[in-house]
Parts: sequence; structure tokens; C-alpha cells
Amino acid sequence: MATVVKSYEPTFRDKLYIPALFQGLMLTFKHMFKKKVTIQYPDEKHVPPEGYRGLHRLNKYPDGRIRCVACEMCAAACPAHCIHIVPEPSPWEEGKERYPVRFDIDLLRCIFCGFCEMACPEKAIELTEIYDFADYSREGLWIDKAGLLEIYELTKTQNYYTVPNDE
Amino acid sequence: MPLIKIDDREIEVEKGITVLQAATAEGIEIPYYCYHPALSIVGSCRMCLVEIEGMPKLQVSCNTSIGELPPERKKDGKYDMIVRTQTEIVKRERENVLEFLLLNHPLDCPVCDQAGECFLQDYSYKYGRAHSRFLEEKRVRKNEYLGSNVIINHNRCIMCTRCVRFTREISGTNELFVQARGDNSKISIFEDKSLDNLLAGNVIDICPVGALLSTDYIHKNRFWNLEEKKSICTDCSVGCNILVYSQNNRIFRINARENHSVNGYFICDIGRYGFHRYEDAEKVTSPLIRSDGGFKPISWEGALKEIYEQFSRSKDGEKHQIVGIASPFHTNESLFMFGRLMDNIFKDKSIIGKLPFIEDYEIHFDSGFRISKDRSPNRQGLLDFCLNLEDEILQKVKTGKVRLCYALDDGVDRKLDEEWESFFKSQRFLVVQTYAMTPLAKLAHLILPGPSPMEREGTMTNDQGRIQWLKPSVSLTNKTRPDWEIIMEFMNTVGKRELKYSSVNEVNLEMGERFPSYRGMTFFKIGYQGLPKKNIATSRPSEGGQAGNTVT
Amino acid sequence: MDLIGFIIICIKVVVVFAATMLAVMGMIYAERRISAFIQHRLGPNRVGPKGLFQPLADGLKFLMKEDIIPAAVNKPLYLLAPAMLLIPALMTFAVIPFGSSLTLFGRQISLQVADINIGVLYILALTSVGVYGIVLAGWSSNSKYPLLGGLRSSAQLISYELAMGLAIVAIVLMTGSLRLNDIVTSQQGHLFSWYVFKQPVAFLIFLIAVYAETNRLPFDLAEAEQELVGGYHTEYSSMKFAMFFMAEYANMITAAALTVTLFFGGWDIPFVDEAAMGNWGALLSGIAFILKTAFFLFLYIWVRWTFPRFRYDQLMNLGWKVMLPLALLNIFITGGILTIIS
Amino acid sequence: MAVFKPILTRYIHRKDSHTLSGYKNVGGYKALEKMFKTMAPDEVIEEVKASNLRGRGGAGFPTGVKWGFIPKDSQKPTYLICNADEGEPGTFKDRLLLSKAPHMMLEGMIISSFAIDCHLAFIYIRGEFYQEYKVLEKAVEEAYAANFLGKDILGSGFDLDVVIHRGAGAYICGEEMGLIESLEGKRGWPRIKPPFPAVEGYLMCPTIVNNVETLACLPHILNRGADWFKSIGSEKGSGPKLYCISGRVNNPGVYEEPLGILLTDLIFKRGRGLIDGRELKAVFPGGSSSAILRADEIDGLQMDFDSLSAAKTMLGSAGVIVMDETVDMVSVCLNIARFYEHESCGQCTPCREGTTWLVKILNRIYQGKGSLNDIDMIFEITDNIGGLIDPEASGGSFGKTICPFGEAVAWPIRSFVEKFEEEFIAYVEKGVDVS
Repeated sequence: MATVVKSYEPTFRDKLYIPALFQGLMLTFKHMFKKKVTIQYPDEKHVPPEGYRGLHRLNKYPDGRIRCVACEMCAAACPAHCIHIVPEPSPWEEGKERYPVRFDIDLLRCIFCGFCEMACPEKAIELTEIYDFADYSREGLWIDKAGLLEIYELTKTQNYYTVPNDE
Repeated sequence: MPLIKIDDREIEVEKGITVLQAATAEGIEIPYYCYHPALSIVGSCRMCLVEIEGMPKLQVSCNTSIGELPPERKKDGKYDMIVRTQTEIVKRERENVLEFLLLNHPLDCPVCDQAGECFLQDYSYKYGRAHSRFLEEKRVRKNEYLGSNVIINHNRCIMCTRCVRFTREISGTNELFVQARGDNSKISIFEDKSLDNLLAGNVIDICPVGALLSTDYIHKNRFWNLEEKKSICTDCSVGCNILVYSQNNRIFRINARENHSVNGYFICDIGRYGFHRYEDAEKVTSPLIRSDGGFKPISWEGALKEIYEQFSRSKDGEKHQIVGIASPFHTNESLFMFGRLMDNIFKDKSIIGKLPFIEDYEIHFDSGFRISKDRSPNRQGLLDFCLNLEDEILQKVKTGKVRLCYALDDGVDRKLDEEWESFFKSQRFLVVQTYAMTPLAKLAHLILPGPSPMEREGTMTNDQGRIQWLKPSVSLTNKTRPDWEIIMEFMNTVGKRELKYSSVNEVNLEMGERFPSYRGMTFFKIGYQGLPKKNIATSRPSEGGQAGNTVT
Repeated sequence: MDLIGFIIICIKVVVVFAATMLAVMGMIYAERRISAFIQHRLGPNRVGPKGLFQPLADGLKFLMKEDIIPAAVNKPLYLLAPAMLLIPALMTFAVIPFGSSLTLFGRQISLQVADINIGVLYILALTSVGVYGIVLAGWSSNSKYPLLGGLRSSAQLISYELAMGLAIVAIVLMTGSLRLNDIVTSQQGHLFSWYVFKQPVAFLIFLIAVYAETNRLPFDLAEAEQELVGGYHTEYSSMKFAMFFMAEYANMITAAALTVTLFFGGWDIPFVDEAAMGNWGALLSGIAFILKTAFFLFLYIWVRWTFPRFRYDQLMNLGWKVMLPLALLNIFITGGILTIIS
Repeated sequence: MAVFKPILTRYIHRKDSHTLSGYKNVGGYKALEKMFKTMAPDEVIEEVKASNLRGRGGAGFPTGVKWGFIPKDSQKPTYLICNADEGEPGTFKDRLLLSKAPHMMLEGMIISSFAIDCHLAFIYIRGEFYQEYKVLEKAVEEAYAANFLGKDILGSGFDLDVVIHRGAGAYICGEEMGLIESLEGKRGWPRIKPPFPAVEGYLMCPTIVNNVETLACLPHILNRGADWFKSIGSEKGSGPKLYCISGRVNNPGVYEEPLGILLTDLIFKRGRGLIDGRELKAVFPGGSSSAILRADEIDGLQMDFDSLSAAKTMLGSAGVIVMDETVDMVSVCLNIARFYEHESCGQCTPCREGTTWLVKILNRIYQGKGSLNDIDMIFEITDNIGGLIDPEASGGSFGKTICPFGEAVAWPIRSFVEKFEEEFIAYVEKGVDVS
């Protein structure tokens, strides 16, 4: 036998419903005059909080060398299989002996989960705060190594959206 | 048979085998680095230490052989040995050894080709401790070339000396040695030598870490991206068992596969790097017909129709009008079909021969490993299935009036001598079944696209009469078809048969019906290790319903 | 009827139609803005000043959209359904008086398109016809979700029309006339002569029933997006789809106007004798009517963004087990009191 | 205590003690004649077993028992190797024998070879012992000339050839398996046991490796009998023993005393006490591979295999190194660690990596950059290389390397940190030497 446990016994007032209805109406009415949260997007831009997972970037060392060593850990961790890397022995004398000759991300497949960032042993791939990168074609949303490095240049020193838009 | 106990399991083992072998056979994992079944035991990595009852110290299980105790000294009344692999002491010991091994290891797994199949990774994960207590600078050394195909990364080396022992005991070439001692010791090569023997690639296979690397594969891919297929090598008549690693229908590397009846643990570098030849070859992807001095693509239907017209026109009673050129590079199934075509469809009108072999010298290693002088994988099968094979075919056809020829091409690495070239040129109609634009294919009037050796499926008979299954490593592309299917279409078209084999297995079954020594040699039976051919005399089989000697 | 009378009626028809359509557009705008405000948003504010032209843009967009007629539909009925819904919604407005009479060129012009003596019945009849549009749309779409929406709609109609009608009966009892003008006139005088004070229970029942009648939240079961993918108009697109919405808003306006007429004195301004003020009175009464109606329209929107949707069984329970007995009881009591007074 | 008359070193002060004639003059090669005339090989083995002669190289394994391990039915030839690769720091006893009494050792080799049916014997002499090598070479020549070596020795029908092999200077080649590998021409990496060399040694044939001193004892055993030999010393170990005393004593050198002599006697009577009358601080009783003993631990300690084992150290090669109060133990420890790091062969993991690590840590402590954690680390690393001396305390886990080198590193270094921990702590805390 199941026991019915009533956590709440409605009072007579509750059973009338009308006062509750009015309460509800008053609540929404009050909210009508509250401050609006809408951001008028193209005119003003939302600055995402720290830790926002937007467009990827590939980091560089201060001397300009790409950090990525093409270990493909990001590709292995990627649940959407959107990262495609072609590794090659690096042309540099010093440092890590492997680098990506191609590094493509299919942004249409990407789910921006950030696993790649977590899997990266070299802190090479990171997700930036950039969220508006829509395009008119599928090809346009296939970002390559040059593109990812460019994103790094755009975001390495400051937040993308706090920079005055002068492009 | 001694009865031993490993952890909780009672195992009856052969006398004289080591604890490590017994445990591995039973599926109990004991980690090890320096031990390799084909090499001598040095016991230097100290990873396989186990606790054995009655022994004061931990014992290296790779060097502890199991003997029989007299009845009164049996442990617990019945065991000859009691081994414990999971006690606290053993676990601590593994942890400690791993800590030592990792002291100077660069931990550069992200750039290491071994990552994913590395025993240092696996064991660290399973048995190691998570943190390093080593505060000093790690020892750093430069990479070196040991041979044209092998690079050593000294930083990753754990000094198991498998490679050194390999060059001493298996290849017998002694290129490698350990230089300096103690912490300074490193694998090195004698100044006047380079690691370029034909077995050199195996040191990469047997290296348990990423110290020895193949220049052919370095930084090309990651292990987990690769698809592993079990196949056999077709570069000589030994028929070594191999593992082919590919991604997206592209082969990246070939490793040895263990088969003690054929190649043991190793393969030669000819087979290991042989797949590159097929990458560079100009592929034939569609039936081609000669027109205006060149070739133009044609549909399969068109090609078969052309064949029918050309071959039925020749039925004017002349003897030996049609020549079939068989190839020892093809599978038994294809050769069986080809033999049937020549023997039964064209009957008396046909003769069948083969291209001459370009013989190489046979290579033997001290360890017994050999590279056969017969560099074709399936001459045995050719002899078995093309029964009236003429060796001196060129002499014979010179006098005859052969104007029609159907040739199975040997492949990209075979040249054509002038005599044969003029023979082929004299043909009124030459059909060549090939996968690439070889010199022979260039002379053809019609080219039928077959699979490359990496795409073929079927059985091969090696020079010791062992039948092994050749599994395709990559799949057929474009308009190419399996060899046996092309020949079947040929038979259906020219010989008006209605053969409808849907897979190579059906051809295999039919082949077994007709050739008793191949009876039952299906993939399910021979598996990945192969079986020796049955020793039954074969008489000439014929198509069912025809007069002639039938095969029982 | 003379020619001028006919012309006057034609003008009235055009004015009322235009006003209704304009109100529909206003409603669309208002609905979007108010709902945004309630949710701390801004709502449409970019097309025209303060986004006022947004409904135009919406309409334009609907016109531009591809008109898809699915292959499996019953085409004649499928095409008929939106019109079936929209036309009765607009027709209902004909009998609603929206002001006291105007005197122009010596003619007394009542601010009502048709002052018929069975106005109440006319309204009940037409609103019931409206539901055919929904049922037809649902059925002719030949698709399961629209069908469910249509069925729900008809079931809902039966449950509520009855209560609504009975609530109005109480008013009719008190007025003694089915003519809406009479009902308005009988409420003139002071504030408490409005039926909302005399018949609060009838008002409540009517109000609730009207929500169900117009398929508005919390009774919009016929077009429950979450369960029915939009309900009866799932298969519609382009302007036909827009027509369903125009009909819904037109229905709302009619219902609001009716509510005002029946319970809030219609165009009546309390304590003011509009007739005595002449044309100015007519104008004022018209404005009063519009303001009252506007309040109820606002109430619609307000309620929509406040209350959650009823479950289907709850809706039926409320209709049959609560509102219908209550309305009957109300009639009984009203009748009893009227008998005693007379 | 009766005055002990030296046996092995009795005549070494004579100028011609290293020559054949000199040796024969004092009764040399008598045992050989006696043996060939009266004894069978098995009887020799029994005699040596009965004498309780234990190997003088360090491990103290009974010599006769070792000989008995040679398979009787083996078709392979048997080899004898004389281990003259004396490399233990603080040990120089074999060197004395090699330069002063090579014939005594040769005679011992012939006896031993006869016992184990060996016809080719090797002397693996340390490469640095050039003068000793010259002497030895001369002695072998003389022995050949006198038909003590070669075909049909003294008409007995027994053949024996002796080959002198000079090592290239690796401590590890003093380990018998390393020595055998080196002798085979390979890298001096100890081979894993089993099989033991008595079964599969040099060229995979039965091989016996004996220390110089052990072999030198053999003529005397045969001459005077096992009972006489057994009567020397205590019950725990019998026979004469060469003790090397070095370090801060007034009179360092090699002294022959019976096994079981008191360590204090050795230091204060033979070594005549410490320089300038300083206080004794610590002693290595058996070369640098033995655990160090503090001054308060040596009272009444007998110098024999078992007594020292009980004191958690070992007799080893009996190289007594004496340290006085002025000695900085951290520095000594670092020095020893450096020696072992340098001499580690690099074959097995714990020793190869562990010795380097130890040096790095000790170096850090020595430079005053260490932490208390480092001291614990030294304990752990030494345990991981060689385990504890006491099997009970280490949970039965000791001997973690192929050869005993691991223990030879681990035990002394551990004992340093254990017994002089306060000095290490002082280094860590103040970064200076306190003593």
C-alpha cells in the first residue's frame, strides 16, 4: 500500500483561486516596468563572461612559433569529430619536433564543449569569447590553421568585444 | 606437468617454461619491458618482479623457470610453485621501477609516435604513481639516425636493449651496442656501420617505448586513428604475416604479425615498406580501351562485349589460338578461375603460360629468418591451378599463330623483356587484367581494372605449401572489381557460362570441390594463421558435365 | 430604407471593418511589446517609431512567404478554413454598439452597424460558426496534430458556449431584451447600474468562457505548441496562416467589445448623459467604448503571459462541473430575485 | 689470545717471495705434489668443504660447496677463473698477494683446477694493477718452465693452462657474472642468475670464480689439513684473513689475522689507533659496500661473516676504513654515491637511474639546498635500489637488481643517513657542516 503524503493542504482562500489569479496578474504587471535586459545586438555587443566557450584559436609562443604539436589529443577528445589535423615533422631546429601542417575545424560540427581545450597538453587550442562568426556558406565555417592563428592575434591581448570596432 | 598457482589460479604448465610465459598464457598480466619471446633473457628492466613463495627476494618472472618439486616438498601439498603477482610488495616494486624509468623520460607523449601503443604509457597508467618526485633537470640528448629508416630518440629510451639483442641474435648484423655505462649509457651504433640490414625495421616494432622510430612513419599519424587489418605480405613466397595499418583507405605502415609456422615475430623491410610502390603507381580505375594511340575509359558492359566479339571471331578451328598468361602474384581463387577458363572454356585452342620471373638472391639470417629468392607470393598456387602450364611458352607460341591473348599482369615491380614485348605487340587483341599502368598494360588493347595486392582477397600458397588467407587491407575503389569476378565475367561472356559466385568464399568452396588438396581451406578453417596444404595428388579437373577425368 | 441610409450603413461597415483591422494590427504590436515588457525585454522597436510598423512588416513578410499547400490535404476545405474563421469573427462586430447616436445633417445615426433585435443570439450563433473554421482546418490538413487541435477546439467550444450563453441569459433576463442597444441603455445612469456589479457571477463565467471561446491562454489547447506542434494551423503557411491569427485577434476584439457591452455599460460613461451632449456625447461615448475595450484587450495579453495553460481534463472539468452549474444557479437566483421585485 | 702467526703473508717480506725459487724455498708447491700423489679430485673438494673455507671476495660463500655445484655429467669443459679484479674502495689485500706471493695463488689455482677438472684457467686481473700483472706474468712463465703448468703437470697426467686477462677498469667486472661477460669479450654487464656460473658461466660452460685470497689458502689447507685450518679463528669463520686498514689510523696497511678478530683490536692494536689521538667516529668494516658502523657499535664486534651480518653490515672484502671525528659524513656519503654512480653498469633500471638520482639529491643537500623531505627520499630510493639489509624490515623485498651492486649502493648510503641523520639535517637546516 502506497502511502499518500500530502505536503500541502489548500486553504479555503486557496480553493477560491481568484485571489491567487490576481496575485499572479499583479506579479506580471509589476515586472512590466522593471529594467529591460535586452542588448541591442548589432549596435551594442554582449561581452561574454570569463570562461565563455566561443570560437577557437591556436596559440603561439612569444617567438611566433605555433604551440600546437599536432598530437591530435583534441581530435581524439572531440565528441563531434570536427577537428582535422595533418601532422608533419617540424621545420624548426629547436623545440618540439612535430607541428600541424594543417589544422582544420568544422565549426558547423563543433558543439563548443571545450573538450579540446581540456585535452590539449600544450595549451595550444583555446576557446575564445568570439560568438558572432556566422557565414553564408558551409565552406566559410571551415576554419583552418591560418584562421585560427589570426583569431589568436585578435584575442591574445584583450577581449575581442571590448576593442573598439574599427575594422 | 608441474602444477603451479598464480594468484588464485591453479595452472598446469609445461616443465621448464618461465613464470612470465605461464602467466601470459593464462591471461594474467605481468608487466615487462626487456623480455621478448624471440630474444635472450637479460632481466634488466626489473618490471616483471613477482613474489614466489619460499624465495627470499622478489624474482624476475621472465627468468624464473618452473620445475617439478619432489612430492614431499610440494607447496600446500600439491603446488610446485606459488606465485603472487598482486601483492603490495609487488605493486610497490612496479611503482618504484616505473618511477626510475620515468626519471629521465621526457614525457613528450603528444609528439611521440608510440603514444597509444606504448608500454610505458600503459604501465604507468596501470601500475605507476601519478607524480614525479624528481626535481632536477632531465637528461637531454639529441636524436640520431641509426640507419636510413630508423631514428633513435635517446630521451625516451629505457635501455631495455631489445634492439641490441635483436641485431645480435636475429639479424646477426651486430650494428647496435650500448655505449658508456651507468646513467650515461645509451644505445649507439658502431661508427662504421648503419642500421640498414633488411630486418632493421623490426627494432621499431620491438621497442616497447617510442625511442626507435621509423622515418617512414614518423609524425605521420596517431596510432588510434589507424585501422588494423591482419593480412599477409605478398612481396615474396615466404608469405610473412603482417598487420596493415590504414586510415581512410590509405596505408600508413605495416608491422609484423606473429606466426611461428611462417615468419616468427618479424618481417623484412622489403615487405614493411613495400606498400609505397602501390601509392606511386599510376592506377587503373576503369576498363580502358585503346583508341587513337591512347586509352579511353569504357563501361564494363562495353568491355565485355568487345571481348566477346574479339574472342568469338577466333573460333575458326585453328589450334592454339588463345594464349593465357597467368601470374603468380594472384590469389589461388583467381588462378583457379583462370585455369578453368583456359582449360575448359577454350579447351584445346588455348595454351597457358606465365611471364618469366626475375629472380633475386635468397637472403638468410642466422636466426632462420629468410627472404625467398622467389619474389612472387603464389607460384605454388599457380602450379596447382594452371595445370597445363607451359614454361617455355614463348618458344611454343612463336611457331603458332597466336593472335589473341589474355594476360594477368604481375604488377608494378616487374619489367618486360624485349622478346616478350614483341610477342605481346604481335597480338591482334591483348586483354590485360591489371591495377596499374605497367609496361604490359601499355601494350594492351583492352585493360580490365583489378585490385592491387593490398585490395586482393583470397588464399595464397607459400613456398612451403602453407595456405594463408590474404585479407584486403584497403577496399576496392572506383570501377575496379575482384580478379576472380573479372575472370568469371569473362567465362560467362565468352564461354556462355552462368557462373554466379557472389564472393571469394564461394569460389574458394568450388575450388576445394575440384582440388582435393585445397578442400575445406575456407577462411573459417584456416583463420589468420593458415594451414599446410593437404598432400593429395591433383588430377586435371574439368567443368561439370564435360567429358574428361573427374576429380574425386 | 432610403439611399442615404444605405450609404450611411455602408460607411459604418467600412469604418468598423477598417477599425477592426487596425485594431488587429495594434493588437499584434501590443501583444509583442507587452509580452516583452513582462519578460524584461524590449520587444519589436526597430520598424518605424518605437517599432510601431512592426505589424506591417509582419504582414508584408507573410505575403512574401511561399504559400505551401501540402499534397495530402483536402484542398477546397483547406482553402476555405481560414476564411471560415475570419469572416464570422469580423461579422460579429456588426451588432455591437460603439457609441450613443450621432446627429448629422438632421439624421440620427446610431453608432452601430446593425441594430437587430436578436443581437445576443446573433453573436452566439456567429461565434459558434467560427469554430467550424478551426475544425475544418484541422480535419482538411490530413495530419494528426491539426486534427487533434481541431477536435480539442470543438470539444472546448461545446463546454464553454453553454456556460457563456447561460451567463448572458441572466443579463437578458434583467434587460428583457436581446437587443444589445437595449442592454447598453439599461446600464446607463450611475456606475453601479453596470451589470458587472449586478451580475458578478455571470461576468466571471462569461469572462472565463470568452477566453476559451477565443482560444486564448490559459485555454489555447487547440494550438498547444508543445504538444501539438501548433495545432490546427500546423500545415498552413503564408497569408492563410496569417488569417488564422487575424481571426484570433479579431475574435478577441469582438469578445472584448462584447464584454464591455454586456457588463460594463457599453459606450456608457457613468454619471454622464451622452444623449444630452449631442454629437460631443457620441464622440465621448465612442472614446469611452474604445478605452474600455482596450482595457479588456490588455487583460487578454496580460493573462496570457501570466497563467500557464490548462490541461485538457482540467478544462473540461471546469467547464462542465463548475461553470455550467454555476451559470444555471445564477439564472435561478436572478429569476427568483426578479420575480420577487416585480 | 695466542699470538697468531701469519700464514699467507708469512714470507712476503722476503725479497724473492714473488719468485718460484723463493716460494719453493719456503715450502711452496709441496701441496701440489702431495695432492697429485695421494688425492682424487673429489677428495680435494671434500677436504676444502671440511676446512670451512669461505670465499674471501666479499660474499663469503663456502668454497667447497661452490665447487660441488658443477654438474657431474656435463659434457662441456669446466673453467676456473681467478678473480683478481680488486676494486672495492678500501681494499688492497689481493694486490699484496699478487705482487708478493703469486705462486701461492697459482698453486691454489692448480689445486682448484684439479678438483673441478678444469684444464684452462684464467686470471682476471684489474687493469690498473700493472706491476702486479708483470709479476704475475713472470710467475706464470716460471710455473710453465717448472712444469707446474702446461701438459702433464709433474707427471700426474693433469693438464692446465693459465691465461692472464687484464680488465679495463670497471668495478662491476669484479662481480663474477660481469667478470665472465668481460672475459668473453663482451660488455661487463652482469648476467642474470640462474643459471649460476657453476652451471653455465664462461662460454656457457661450468665455471668457478674464486678470489685470489681464497685460492691462496688452498695450498695451506692441503698441506696442513682441514682440521688445522678450521682451528684457526672462531667457530663462525675459520682460517686466516687479510684485513686492510685504511683511513685515519696511525698505521694503515694489510694485516693477517684469523677470522673473528675484534674490530677494536684491529683498529687500535694493529692500526695503532687514530691519528693525533682523535676520537673514532665511524668505520666501514668491509669496504665501502658495507654499511657503516658508528663508534659506539663496534665494541666487541668480531670480524667474521656472521657476526657482521648480525650487526647489519658485512665483512665483504675486509677493507676497514676508519674515520675520525673531523670527518664530514655528508661529504663521505656523497663521495661514495658518486663512486657508485660512476661505476654502475647501467643495465638494470633501479641501479642505473637510482644512483644518479641519489647523487643529485646528496649533492643538493651538500650544497645546502636540500630539504628534510630529501632525507626521506634517500631512504626510499636506497630501499628501491637495494632494499634493506634486514629482509624483515623491508617486507622481504631486497635484492632488486641483477647483481649485488644494488645492495652495495643502497646499504652504505642508507646507513649513513640512518646513523648520522643529524648531520644531514644540519646541512639541510643551516647549509653548513656542523662537525
